[in-house]
Amino acid sequence: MTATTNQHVLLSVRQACRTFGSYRAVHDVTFDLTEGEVLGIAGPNGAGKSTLFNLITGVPFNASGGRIVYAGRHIERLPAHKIARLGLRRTFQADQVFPELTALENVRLAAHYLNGRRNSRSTALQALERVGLLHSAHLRGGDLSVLARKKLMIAGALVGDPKVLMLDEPAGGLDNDDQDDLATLVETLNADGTTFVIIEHVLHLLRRVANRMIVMVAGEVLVVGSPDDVLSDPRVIDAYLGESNR
Amino acid sequence: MSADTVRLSVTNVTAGYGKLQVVNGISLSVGRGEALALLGPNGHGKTTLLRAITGLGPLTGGTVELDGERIDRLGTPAIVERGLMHVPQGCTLFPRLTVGESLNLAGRLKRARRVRSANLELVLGLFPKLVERRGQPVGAMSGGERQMLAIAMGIMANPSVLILDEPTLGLAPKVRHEILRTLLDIRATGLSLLVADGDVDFLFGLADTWCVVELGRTVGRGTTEEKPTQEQMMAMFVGGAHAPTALAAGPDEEDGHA
Amino acid sequence: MTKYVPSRLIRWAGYLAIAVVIPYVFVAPSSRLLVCTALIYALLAASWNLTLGFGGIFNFAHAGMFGIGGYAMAIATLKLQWASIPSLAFAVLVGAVVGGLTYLPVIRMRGIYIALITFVFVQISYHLVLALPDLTGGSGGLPGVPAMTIAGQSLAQYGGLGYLWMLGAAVAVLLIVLELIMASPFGHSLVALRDNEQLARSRGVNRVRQQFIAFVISGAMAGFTGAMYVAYFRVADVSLFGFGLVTLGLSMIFLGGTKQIWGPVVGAVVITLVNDRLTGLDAWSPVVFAAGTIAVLIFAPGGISAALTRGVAVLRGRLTNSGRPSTSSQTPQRSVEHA
Amino acid sequence: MLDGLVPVLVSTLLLGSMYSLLTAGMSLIWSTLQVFNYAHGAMLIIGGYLIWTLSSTAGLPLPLAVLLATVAMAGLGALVELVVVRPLASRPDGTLMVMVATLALAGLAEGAVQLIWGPENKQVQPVTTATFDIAGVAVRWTTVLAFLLAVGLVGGLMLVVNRTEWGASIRAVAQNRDMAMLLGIKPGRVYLSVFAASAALATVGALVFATTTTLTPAKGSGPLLIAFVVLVFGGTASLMGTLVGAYAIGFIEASTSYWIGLQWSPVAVFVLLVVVMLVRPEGLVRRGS
Repeated sequence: MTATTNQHVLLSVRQACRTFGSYRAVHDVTFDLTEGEVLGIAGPNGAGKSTLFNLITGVPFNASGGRIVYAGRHIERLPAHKIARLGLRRTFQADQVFPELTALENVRLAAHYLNGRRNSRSTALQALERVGLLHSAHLRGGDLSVLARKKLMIAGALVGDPKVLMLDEPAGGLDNDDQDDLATLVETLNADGTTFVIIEHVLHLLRRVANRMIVMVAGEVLVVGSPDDVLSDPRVIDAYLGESNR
Repeated sequence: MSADTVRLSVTNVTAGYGKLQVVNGISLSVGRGEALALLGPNGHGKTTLLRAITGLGPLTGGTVELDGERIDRLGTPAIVERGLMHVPQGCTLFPRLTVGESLNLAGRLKRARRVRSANLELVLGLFPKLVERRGQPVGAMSGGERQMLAIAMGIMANPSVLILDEPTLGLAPKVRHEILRTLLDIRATGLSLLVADGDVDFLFGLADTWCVVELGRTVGRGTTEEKPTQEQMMAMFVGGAHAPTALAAGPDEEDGHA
Repeated sequence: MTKYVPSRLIRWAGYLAIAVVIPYVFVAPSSRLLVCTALIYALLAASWNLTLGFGGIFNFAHAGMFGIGGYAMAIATLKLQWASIPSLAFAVLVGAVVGGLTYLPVIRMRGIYIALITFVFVQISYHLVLALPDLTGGSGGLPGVPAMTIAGQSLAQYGGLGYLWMLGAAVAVLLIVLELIMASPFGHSLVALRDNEQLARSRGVNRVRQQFIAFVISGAMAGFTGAMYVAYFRVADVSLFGFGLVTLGLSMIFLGGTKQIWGPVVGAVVITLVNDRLTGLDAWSPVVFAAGTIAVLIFAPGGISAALTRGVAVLRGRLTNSGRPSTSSQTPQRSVEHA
Repeated sequence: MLDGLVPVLVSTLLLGSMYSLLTAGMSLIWSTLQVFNYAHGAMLIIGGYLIWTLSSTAGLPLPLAVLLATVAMAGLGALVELVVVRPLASRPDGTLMVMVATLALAGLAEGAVQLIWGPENKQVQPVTTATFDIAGVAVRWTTVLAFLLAVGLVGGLMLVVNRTEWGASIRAVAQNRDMAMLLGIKPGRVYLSVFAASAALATVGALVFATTTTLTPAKGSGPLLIAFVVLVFGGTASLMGTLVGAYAIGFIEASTSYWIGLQWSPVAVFVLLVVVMLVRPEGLVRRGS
């Protein structure tokens, strides 16, 4: 993890916001993502973390305001499939796969539409191998274990070497061993050059893999810093536990 | 607590969706006028458990008793009619009904009908905001107001046990305080509460006993007098970090359907 | 899906073999009429399933594209005096264009609204046909469509032997084409959009583009089918856009089952045979037919093909005796109350 | 051109009233269950034949015949919900299944009507053939009656849905089923009552329909399509939209038949419908905030 040595900014989010009617789910969020780093995002339920992912990746909606620049390109108005094709990819909460397609078909679909039709099969096999699912290539998505489905979701986002992977609660619903397994995968992919943004409630996982952390509360960024600093910050403990438990 | 004061008793309940077993054998009980806090990280089965108890979600095993009567085979309307009410997480209520209509509707249960006007007076006293909002559609209200209305509707159903799932989600601290005070007032009337929430202050201010759910099992429990340490609490909320100690404390591990 | 390539080739050879054998099995004119009818409906139902079953789009307009294809055939042969093959190609083209046009109002809609809009589309076609009698013959329709001829040979000769050949081959080819589509990334993208649109979009799938293509393809197939129908029965009239045809097609699809490509073909054959038996019952026949359809929907979700695949899976499990524990041991005590 | 205005408006009044009665029940089912009942037109035809039997064959006075038919049809509507809709609605693909099943039901009803009443045309004799005069145009009193029935019944239904506890529980089930069940409302009962009410309204619509045109077993598709068009035009969510949409369609139909030609009126209506769908697809199906 050598994030800070390379200061190239991959993704720059400026005053991003998203409103639903009168409700502001995300309000004026600003941050930079540096090439090679692992940025963790934490915060209590309803803090707007997933909404932030949504508005950056355009699924299912774009930002209502603010600017988002990825690899030198404004993406705040681009449709989701174009953002993904640029190499900014995401996963979703829980373990979402296409249940009726095999693992290989799941990933090959992504390879075909994200990376071009040429060699989509070998690209897909490569992605499956990177997450360690090659042996399950011919199993239906719906028949895989929870961990395998989570890895399959990552493999789908991983085709053709994207620059940024955004993982939404990758450890949710996993037991300790599976969480370790997943953290190792993130570390390996990061060492290979993939930049990560990870929303996670399992803070010890973030402590392990993240170089930097953002804690969001009520749609805004509360604290930014190293995981250890952030997790011992009284404001963060307040946000999670309330004031009297400091 | 002695057996005759137990209102809600949940024994070895399992629940899940399809192949995914989310709740793996949880037991708990709530006594008359007691408040039980349900803690634990997100996605570990709290909401699934609560929905299974009131029949909103599938229950795959175990028993649920209310005042000694099995209710785990009943449908939701019948369960509520027997006095177990549930305010679900992030409930949008009825966006195109007015506040007044919603409250009125909540009081139409047989058990609530005869005390409807008294309860209406009670909730409007507890939440004065709702008085001025009575003619407005629920969809136009703020999150906090909607949460107040949800709790008020729970009270209007005149339950003996009230389940609240994340009642403070997305609310400002001041509003949380108001809701806490109100719930304490209601508790004083003898209502039993089963509450899952992310705000420990709130929960410990409200409850007598707590219970931590992780990976669909209870991994720790105690009374609010013997408050867990901050370290332990962080573990409850964010899961896993301090799991060895927490898991070891699990008193009722039934290896269900792993 | 793509693992057993040899078995796929064997299956395709099987389809073609059945198509080749059919003309020799069914020799009597009445049975040939029945088989040709069944094959035309098989084309209709199997191609409809592309958008309805695999795409998960509540597309009721397929019957309308079928009717328009039929009228295109009749107009091309009767009014324009075109030969069979160019007319058929014209009908396919018209079907494809109409399929694309039909998708336009659907673009911004989801789910049930599509069922309404596409159903209304069929009715617009019905009324347009009545409103343009110079072109369409109005309520009298366009009778006297010439029999299809290929290389100077009329398909109607020898009790419709040529039609039997052509339709059998068409069904076999359609099944193979549909299999190829559904094994391709394009087919997977339709399934992906149906099962999880957000995930699909984040995997680079452009919903509007893919579904538009699906409508164009299914419109072309429907146009072909309608043209064959008109060329076989030698008349195009407004019953092509009737209520009954929509119901009939949907019944075939759901009786056969939407999960398998060949499901609707089975449904079409069964329903054509049943309908034939019911014709002696006069007014009772729609009653029995509709009641049967409703019973199938209620009691046999997934249709014949699901029952068959389940049966085969059970048999296979018995034979290999893999000792897999039954997953249905955890019968829920109480499922979510729905009523 | 203006000289046609009065007959067009009178015609609009009749058509709009008929259409609003046809559509109100459909709209009620749609807003509660989020499905379209493709058998709605067939229900209307059965209702019409029942009225015909009770009045023309059994010799009952027309109002009594309509009343009895309405009650019987409410029962039939409830039966449809219980037997056909309920087993399918809770499935994952329930909406599609219910629609296909009701489509099949329409076919069943058509066959059944033919078996019971035969294929010949039937017409219900109107209560009165008396007319009065507006600007030289003879207007039937039955048109006024149809208008009063439509406004009275659809308006009454609006009042019931918006003001009574039963109406509130219908809206509650439609907006949030889980929460409705938590308030002790049984969705099954609500659906049953909605289907019964829908069939009852269709029967009154059938009275207007069967006195203005003839009944044949296959005539159900016409009213069904009109109901679809009105739903899209007026917005599917509200009965008020249904009422407005019904008279708007009535006007378009009356004016195109008068000024352009009878065979063009359905085309005009449908073409306008497509245009509206292209321009404001969500606008027309949007619920009131």
